[in-house]
Amino acid sequence: MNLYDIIFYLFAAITIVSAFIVVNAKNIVYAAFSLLFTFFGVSGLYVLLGADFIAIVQVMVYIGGILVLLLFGVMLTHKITSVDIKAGSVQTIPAVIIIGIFAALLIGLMYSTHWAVNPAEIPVTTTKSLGKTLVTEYVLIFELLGILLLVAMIGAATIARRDGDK
Amino acid sequence: MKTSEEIFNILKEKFGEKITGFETDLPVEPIITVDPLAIKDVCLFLRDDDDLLFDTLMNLSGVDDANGEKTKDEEGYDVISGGTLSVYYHLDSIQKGHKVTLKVSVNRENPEVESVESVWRAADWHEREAFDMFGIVFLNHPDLRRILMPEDWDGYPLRKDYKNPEYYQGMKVPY
Amino acid sequence: MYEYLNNIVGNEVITYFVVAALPLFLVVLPFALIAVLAERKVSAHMQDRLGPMRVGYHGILQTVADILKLIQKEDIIIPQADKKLFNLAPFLVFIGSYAVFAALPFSSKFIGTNAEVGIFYILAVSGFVVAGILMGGWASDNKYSLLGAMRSAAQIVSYEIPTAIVVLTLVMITGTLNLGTMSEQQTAYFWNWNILGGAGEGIQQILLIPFMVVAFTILFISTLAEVNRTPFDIPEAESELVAGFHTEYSGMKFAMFFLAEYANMFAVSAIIVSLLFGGYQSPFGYLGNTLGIPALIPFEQLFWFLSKGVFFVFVQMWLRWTLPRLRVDQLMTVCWKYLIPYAVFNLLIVGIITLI
Amino acid sequence: MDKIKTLDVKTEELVLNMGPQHPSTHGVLRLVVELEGELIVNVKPYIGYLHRCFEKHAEAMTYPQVVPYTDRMDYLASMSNNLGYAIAVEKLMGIEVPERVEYIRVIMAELQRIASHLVALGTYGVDIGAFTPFLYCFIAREKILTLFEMTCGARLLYNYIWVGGLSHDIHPDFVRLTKEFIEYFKPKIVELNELLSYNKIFIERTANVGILPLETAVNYGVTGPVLRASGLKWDLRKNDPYSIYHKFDFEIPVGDGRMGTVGDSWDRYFVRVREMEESLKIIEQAIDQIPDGDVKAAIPRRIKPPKGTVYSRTENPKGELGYFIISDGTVNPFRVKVRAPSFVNLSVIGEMSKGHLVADLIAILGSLDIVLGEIDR
Repeated sequence: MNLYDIIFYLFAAITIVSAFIVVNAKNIVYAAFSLLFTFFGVSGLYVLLGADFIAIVQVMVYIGGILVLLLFGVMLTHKITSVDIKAGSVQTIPAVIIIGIFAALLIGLMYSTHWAVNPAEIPVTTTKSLGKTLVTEYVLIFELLGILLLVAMIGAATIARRDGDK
Repeated sequence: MKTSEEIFNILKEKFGEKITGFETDLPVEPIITVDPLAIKDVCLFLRDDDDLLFDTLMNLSGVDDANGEKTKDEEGYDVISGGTLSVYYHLDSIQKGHKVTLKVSVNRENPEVESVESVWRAADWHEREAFDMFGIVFLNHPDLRRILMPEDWDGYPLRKDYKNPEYYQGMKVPY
Repeated sequence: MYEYLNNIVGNEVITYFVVAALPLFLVVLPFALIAVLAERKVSAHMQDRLGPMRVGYHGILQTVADILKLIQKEDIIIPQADKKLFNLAPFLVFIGSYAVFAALPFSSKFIGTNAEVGIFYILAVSGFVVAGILMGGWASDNKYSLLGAMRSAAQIVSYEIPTAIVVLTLVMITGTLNLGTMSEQQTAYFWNWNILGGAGEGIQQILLIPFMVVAFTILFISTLAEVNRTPFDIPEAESELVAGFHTEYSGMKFAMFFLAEYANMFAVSAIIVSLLFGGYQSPFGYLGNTLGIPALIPFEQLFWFLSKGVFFVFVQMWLRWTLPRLRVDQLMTVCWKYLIPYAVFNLLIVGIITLI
Repeated sequence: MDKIKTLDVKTEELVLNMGPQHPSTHGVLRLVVELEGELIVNVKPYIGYLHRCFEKHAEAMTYPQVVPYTDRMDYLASMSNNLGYAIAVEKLMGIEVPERVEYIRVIMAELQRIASHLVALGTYGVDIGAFTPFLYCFIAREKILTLFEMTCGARLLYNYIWVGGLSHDIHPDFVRLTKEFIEYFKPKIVELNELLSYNKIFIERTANVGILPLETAVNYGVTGPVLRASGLKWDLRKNDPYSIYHKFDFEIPVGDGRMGTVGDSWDRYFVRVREMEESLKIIEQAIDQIPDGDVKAAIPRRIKPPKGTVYSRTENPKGELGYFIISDGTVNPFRVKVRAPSFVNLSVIGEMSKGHLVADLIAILGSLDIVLGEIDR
């Protein structure tokens, strides 16, 4: 067991435990904050896989952006306007069935795949090649995504606008 | 610029019986006494008339005249029954530069005065204070609550026969 | 540096822990100690007074006394507070600000992690600070705290955008996300600093200067806002929100927030220094080179890095004691209507210049 | 679009309770603020936390004994409170005070006006987030307090201006030190303007914030710098002269809407700055002309005004301070009602702050310059 293993298990534990809390927490704010640790754990795993850029993007977008947005939403409704939002489990049986199928699929996949085992190596940065690929090979998709985001932003601004501001 | 006497004459002409008197024997300022239920109309006229234009209410003060029958209760405190409470209005005209003092007197048991809050908003807090301290009820005041004392306080502290409470909400008042 | 420490300690895991803890004990804690005192003294002298004078000569031990007091203080948790989150929040905030130090190039021989995505990493981990602030504000069960936390989070998230755009501009010029490499490129002598066009040559360097000054202005303003300092200290505007998100905190937990604030101040100054002011490079060449003692150079670099950083911290304090505070909508206006468009425009022009 | 509207979630208003212990309510004022988001829907001030029954006390005291109580109303302008009361009682009794007394009273009142405005401006800076001007203002104020201390031994509550005169004569050095203060203070006003008044952020925060239209101001009975900032040249020192103010040459600064609209917070702030300059002018004129003489009028030992009422008003730093005194011919006043300027000025806050942000509420409240001691009495 070397350092990488320790760190891997640490991050894996963080991810799984916090994900479990996300699903099970009665208090929705707890769920939101646990999501923070899930994201963090996942990004740690990315680092271990040598995907440093993806890891940072994970932290930046999910923790810095999406999670904060989520927290804003939850807090504003939950505390300020004193609306009680509780997360509970409904429809347990269908959920169990679906999860069971999904788990069986994953486990089956795990066993049927032939894993190529490589010795652990110091990861090489991916940023440069990633950037290059984005603006050469996938430039069309990149642009389309940009337009999509722009449209979404304009749409959001229109909806958020008050009637009186027109 | 008009003297109090001229203003009194104008008011007397306009309102007749509602203007109950003119006290000039006092050393500094003459006072026009008005019927408590007509005070709002009088003030409205004073504010809007082109010759008078009393645009601000400088001061409004409640007074316990303590002119009723004084007796002592068993603990030696004064108890006043009958007599009047008064409200003094000091009006000022910024545009014309003249001043006048109005006074209304109401009987102590049922002190009701028409509110002038709708004439000058300045009266709002002054009337609340007079209500708080003397228990003078200002009719048609939009928000007549105690202002300086706690909302659940008993009695009207500035009345001359006010008796210091021994307890406030079950707590001993320490004096 | 790892190899060197690894040789001494002999164990990889312990080495990592030592390396991780070094900035805390070598930089963050002493810096916080000095900065708190400096802030009090700077403010005092700007305001025609003396400041703390009792503890030690001219009060230099005042912060030590303060910290002792804070450690002893009762840890008050109001009964309505959400205890778990309330306790967790200061740590999260502190981790967020402390993690930044891992990627700061203190000297050519002393960088916590010489990660290729250094500057991007710094921008990312500050997300933890936001989450921590929201957590603290929410858990305090206090409207002022919550409002402060909301404002703070909104402010940090908004101002990350101009910061990121300016950083992108510089990444474009230097061609790297690595702060160590970036510093290395701005070799000794100040005319090689990025604020003066970088280590490039000829017309390109001169053309870049005005845009670099704009970039610096935007970066300075937006980082100032990110660390919630006056004139952007709206989240803890004491005249409106008492103390914002840390109103209910006391004792050590308050000290954590406090420490995080000062750590943050230095961190953003260090970012500005690394990006634009030559990082750890000396402005006038190295004494080690002149004297022929190469071993001296890393220490000189550490000195220059720290003094440049401290200079910008001083500027932050100076601003704090001079300027009034903006209002929350004006703050957002500054960010969205001025800084971001200018930053994007700046990015565009710099892009064109680098292509020439 | 219609569909979006039907999806609108009904949001409740947030009720924020500011005070009675809050850093910028300038004392123990409680404001219950109803917010929609951060916009103010309604502000309700709750006062009375500092109620000390001044009016009830006064009824149990003799006329001279009331003076120390007046100190404690507007504790930032005790001299002016003393002056107002002394003038009211003198009016009731028809006493003329010696000219020397009048001069000293005017100098004291104007020094007090500067001191009071310095606190107002300094704390206003703190409200807006600038801490340094506050300390600069307080350094200057300390110098005035030292002058007062030299005169009457107290730094805050003076009990100096008595009915029919003064408690002591001025110190022999007073004239010289006051002149020194004037020379010291003139550049300080310029410094304050450079540091705070013309600061872009400060202007952004205060201009066009909390506009008080003149009509509303008059209707609410607002007085003092707050009224003048709304554009009305109304100063009792000129419009209803008392003491010897008619002898001095000074301007009445009014709000001119230079940075925004007439009657905004910046105007209220700046009217005070300019009033300090005018006060300096008055002191400069008065300080050289103090005649010799006694500092007490020839009044009976037992002050016993005749039966009657008087309403006397003076221009306090905060506005019109009125004393309504009813005498029943005994040594005790029958009724003393104080028309406190801050009491009236505060009542307008709800009107002014509607539709503004919480941060603006602080700016508006600060620009009113209230003192709770006077509001609650």
